[in-house]
Amino acid sequence: MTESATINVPVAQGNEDKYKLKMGPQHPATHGVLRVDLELDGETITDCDPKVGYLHRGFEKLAEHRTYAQNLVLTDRLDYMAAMANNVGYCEAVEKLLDIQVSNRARFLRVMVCEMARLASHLLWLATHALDIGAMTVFLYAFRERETLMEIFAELCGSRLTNTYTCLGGVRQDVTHEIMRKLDNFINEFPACIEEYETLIDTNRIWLKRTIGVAPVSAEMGLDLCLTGASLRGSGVDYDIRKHVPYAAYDQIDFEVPLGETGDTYARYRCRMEEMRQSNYILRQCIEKMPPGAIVGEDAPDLVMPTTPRKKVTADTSARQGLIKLIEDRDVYMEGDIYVATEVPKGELGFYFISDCKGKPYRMHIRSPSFIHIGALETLGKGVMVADLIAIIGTLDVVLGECDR
Amino acid sequence: MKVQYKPKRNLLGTIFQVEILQGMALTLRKLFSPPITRQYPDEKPPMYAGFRGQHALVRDPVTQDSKCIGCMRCVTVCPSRCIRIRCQQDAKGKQKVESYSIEVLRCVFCGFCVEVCPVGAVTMTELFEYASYDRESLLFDKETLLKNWDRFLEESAHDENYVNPFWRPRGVPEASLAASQRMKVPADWTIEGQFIGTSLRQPQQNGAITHTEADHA
Amino acid sequence: MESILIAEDLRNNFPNAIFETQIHRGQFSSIVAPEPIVEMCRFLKEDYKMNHLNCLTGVDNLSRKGKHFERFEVIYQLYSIEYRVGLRLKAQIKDSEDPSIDSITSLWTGADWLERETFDLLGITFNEHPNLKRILTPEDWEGHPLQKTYKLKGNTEWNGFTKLKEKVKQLKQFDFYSAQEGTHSND
Amino acid sequence: MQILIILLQIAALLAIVLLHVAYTTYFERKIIGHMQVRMGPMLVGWHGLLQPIADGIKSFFKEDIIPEQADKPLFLAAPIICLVTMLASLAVLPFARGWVLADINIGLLFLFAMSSLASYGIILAGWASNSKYTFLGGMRSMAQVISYEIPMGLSLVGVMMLSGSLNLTEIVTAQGTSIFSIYLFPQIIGFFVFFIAMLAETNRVPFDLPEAETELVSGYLTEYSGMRYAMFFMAEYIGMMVMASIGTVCFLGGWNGPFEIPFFPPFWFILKVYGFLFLFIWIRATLPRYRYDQLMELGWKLLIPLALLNIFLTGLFKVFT
Repeated sequence: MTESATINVPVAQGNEDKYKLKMGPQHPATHGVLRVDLELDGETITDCDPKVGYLHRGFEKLAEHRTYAQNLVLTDRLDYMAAMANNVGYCEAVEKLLDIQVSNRARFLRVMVCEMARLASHLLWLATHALDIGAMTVFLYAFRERETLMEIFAELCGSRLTNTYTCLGGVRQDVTHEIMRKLDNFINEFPACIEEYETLIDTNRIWLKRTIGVAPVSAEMGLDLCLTGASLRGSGVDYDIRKHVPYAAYDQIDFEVPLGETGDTYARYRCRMEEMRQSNYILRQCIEKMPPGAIVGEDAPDLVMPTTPRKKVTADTSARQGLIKLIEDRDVYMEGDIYVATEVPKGELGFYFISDCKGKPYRMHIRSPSFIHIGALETLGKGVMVADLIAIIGTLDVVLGECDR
Repeated sequence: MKVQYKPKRNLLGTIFQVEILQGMALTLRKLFSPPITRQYPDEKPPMYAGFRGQHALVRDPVTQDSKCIGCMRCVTVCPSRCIRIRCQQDAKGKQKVESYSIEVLRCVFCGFCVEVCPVGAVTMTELFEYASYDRESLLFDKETLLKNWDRFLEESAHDENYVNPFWRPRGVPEASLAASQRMKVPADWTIEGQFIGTSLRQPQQNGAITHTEADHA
Repeated sequence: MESILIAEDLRNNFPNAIFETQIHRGQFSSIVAPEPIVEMCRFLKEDYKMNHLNCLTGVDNLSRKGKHFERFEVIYQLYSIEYRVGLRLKAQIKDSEDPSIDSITSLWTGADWLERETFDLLGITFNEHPNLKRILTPEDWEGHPLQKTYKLKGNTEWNGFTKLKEKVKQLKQFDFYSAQEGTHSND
Repeated sequence: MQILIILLQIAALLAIVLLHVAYTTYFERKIIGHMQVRMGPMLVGWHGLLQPIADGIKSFFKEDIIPEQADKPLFLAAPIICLVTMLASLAVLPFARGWVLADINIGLLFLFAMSSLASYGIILAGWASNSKYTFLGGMRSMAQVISYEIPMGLSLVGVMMLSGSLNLTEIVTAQGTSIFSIYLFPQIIGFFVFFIAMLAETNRVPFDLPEAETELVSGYLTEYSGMRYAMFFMAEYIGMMVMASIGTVCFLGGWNGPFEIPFFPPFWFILKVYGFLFLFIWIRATLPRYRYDQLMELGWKLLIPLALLNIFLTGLFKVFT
């Protein structure tokens, strides 16, 4: 596994020449509060030990004391670059656990926000990855487009970053014509913007030198390290949960999964760039295929209120209270456990739930892609140079909020 | 789908640094394009109805007091448990809200309280500039929350008929709304006027987005 | 290929180690004994190409009732990318001073951190793990937070936080304004 | 009396150069800003025109923090070494005919000496701060200077051979016989090598490894603050100007232009220097950063052979004409 070294710089024998460097937790390139304990021989890393936990907020413990509906707000704070995708992932998991139906319109809306979140996250990844390698103009160009997406989010659900957009059984707000017009403008302009980023870095000889052959991951090695998302697809493994286990409305939408071949930093970069183009194409289909209907499933129980509603329900108060009756009729919180994964921009975000017939999860485990990707850093970071380590952290696309939970 | 790489540069491209010159041409072109910066304190960002900003209690135009009835739904639903309400029953047995406070520093701005409020009493306004140097001033009591509402009406384009999309969610059938939620809202908030995909829509209908061709990536 | 067939084959190969196979919402899970877990995972990985480890985590079954449930449970969610099927193994670990199970880092390098996390939060030891240290909580943290017996409220602070507070106290005594003029005061 | 005049000249030169430095930073921020579709400084003065003054005042009055474990004398001396050597190299630059403080015969050599001396300041800063990041930055700087001094010197050998002099004024005068009265075209390979080496010498993108922000936080500057930080900063920008001036003098015909500008002879010289500075900034806005070993590779495997080839070709040219 340690043959990932790209440069064969002779390493001095013995430990007296080693130089210990603690990179982070406050460092411009560690994307948050990651600390990497390095052992250097000159500029070559001989030992790499990532340390996480600086942002640990105990979400899994918190979730055991809040209802399913309330826990939604925790997922916003996982991967704050793409909170929408986390919301969708969480709701898909809980809906599967509690067997709640989602309306078709809500499913399309979920795909739409998921892909917008993917674009937002990939744009931020591109921005910081390029900045880490020194191309700082790409950073601002990418943020220009991200800002448009953020404003669409703000108009859609009232918040830019911590969206809390979905709810169990659907979504909380419908789109308006204005929002869709803005989104349409955006997706018409976006391919030209990708061209712009690619003009700056895609064939640039310095960029190629910095990315080609850096941290190559073969398909076996990627699976061995449990990588997911574009980091795995860059090695040519066709694993995309949107295709494997279609959730939301992905089964009604046509798209392709970009696969790399060499599995190096450049292949992963190319994969994500292609994914952005595919996301754009999915968004266009969402605009074209958006079905009419309510945004919440018809038989979706109103689980927002954590306490059981008052027993006395008269038939003529309102139709909404018919739904409350449903909770009493049917055992919503069946006992059982479930693992549901969704494809968030960073990789596979899985939720493992155990329900024990109560309104609160007995156990919620979050399988966060960033956590596992940082774990892979230990293997990938050995034998490369300091500057490459920065590129590797960038290419694995990690966010510490999700890693530490 | 295999990812396609761009063709490798040739010898001429290497000598004349073509790809670097292309990049530099792009940056030079951008030098003369208008900047997209929003000079923030002078130019305010656009705000939309339903933005989850500063909290407020709606001042009832009739009684000049809060609409809150003390049903405790917002207290129960709050995931960060930052709302406190104290109620008292007066002589006639009617419930009266004595105090209502929101600890903003604990708030996660999910908007659940606004969503579950049966009378539309609590809301999150479009104001976002209320940073403070101390914690005390960010513990909003009832008076402050009512004042926040006045400030919101003053500083935004809305009048007393403001409808927060969380009070009356967009895209929900009228029939499934409680009576108090049936407010007068723009046409595309209702299920009849909602956005429908362009392929499903009748071509003569107005407000439709026209597509010349789909960009098949 | 279906999960149920794989689960049956697993039962045939490890007849004594499989207690029960459950299905919930279309997902299969086998409740298994902890001892042969590495062999079972290797069997699934090699014979059924379940080469993707979705998830590895632990559960504290203290207040959960079930026929075969022991105090702790380690969940292995495996997925075969080629056949597109998944299977969940739930290894039951008896309550003891030092609950332990064999590590599967020999099969997946990526399980390293997942096992460390499970150890950190639930206190389940993984035998033959190369580097079993705390990962999310500080190294001198007491207790394992995801155990159901973990106290939510306590009277003491974490050692590191106490030290930090002392440091803040010390720094507060330093008068920055008079220090600029060259005098140190310790009021 | 003569000393007084020289002192006045020095003072005038310093004032002009330092003002230029201040406004180079302003233009850098403005140009990069607009290239990145933002605005750059806008608040201090009209369109931020007073920003460099404000920055200068701010850094002058900031607290000068010295790390406890630092080697104090060296830590204090390092920025001064940088700044003084850079300022000293201004003495031999001819801004126009006769507009030069010291018209010495070894002008070019003097410039080399001074610019390589300046890197000692960086190395000492990296070492004396007693911090790991600064140390790595210092080491990188050392390697970079050693590898790029050589192609830089070699690239100018062609110019020396053509002009037959090391005196900068004479180099400019000698260019009158060349195409468009500049050495750019006969020395195009030399210019290419010189340009890249110039970027590397001044630690600019894509060779800004010693202060690579995303890798080494701020490289050798990490522990510096206040006025000492500003001194490094000034040294870097004066270094850019000196390098731009060498390029102007050796390859672009110095103060000679298409026509004479009366009353202000250095017009063309300054215009060319501005052109170089714009190029510096423009490149910074466009390119990513090389890795440390790739930088070495470029220097030793590409630039030095190219420079030697250039000398060889120039020699052939000299022999056959």
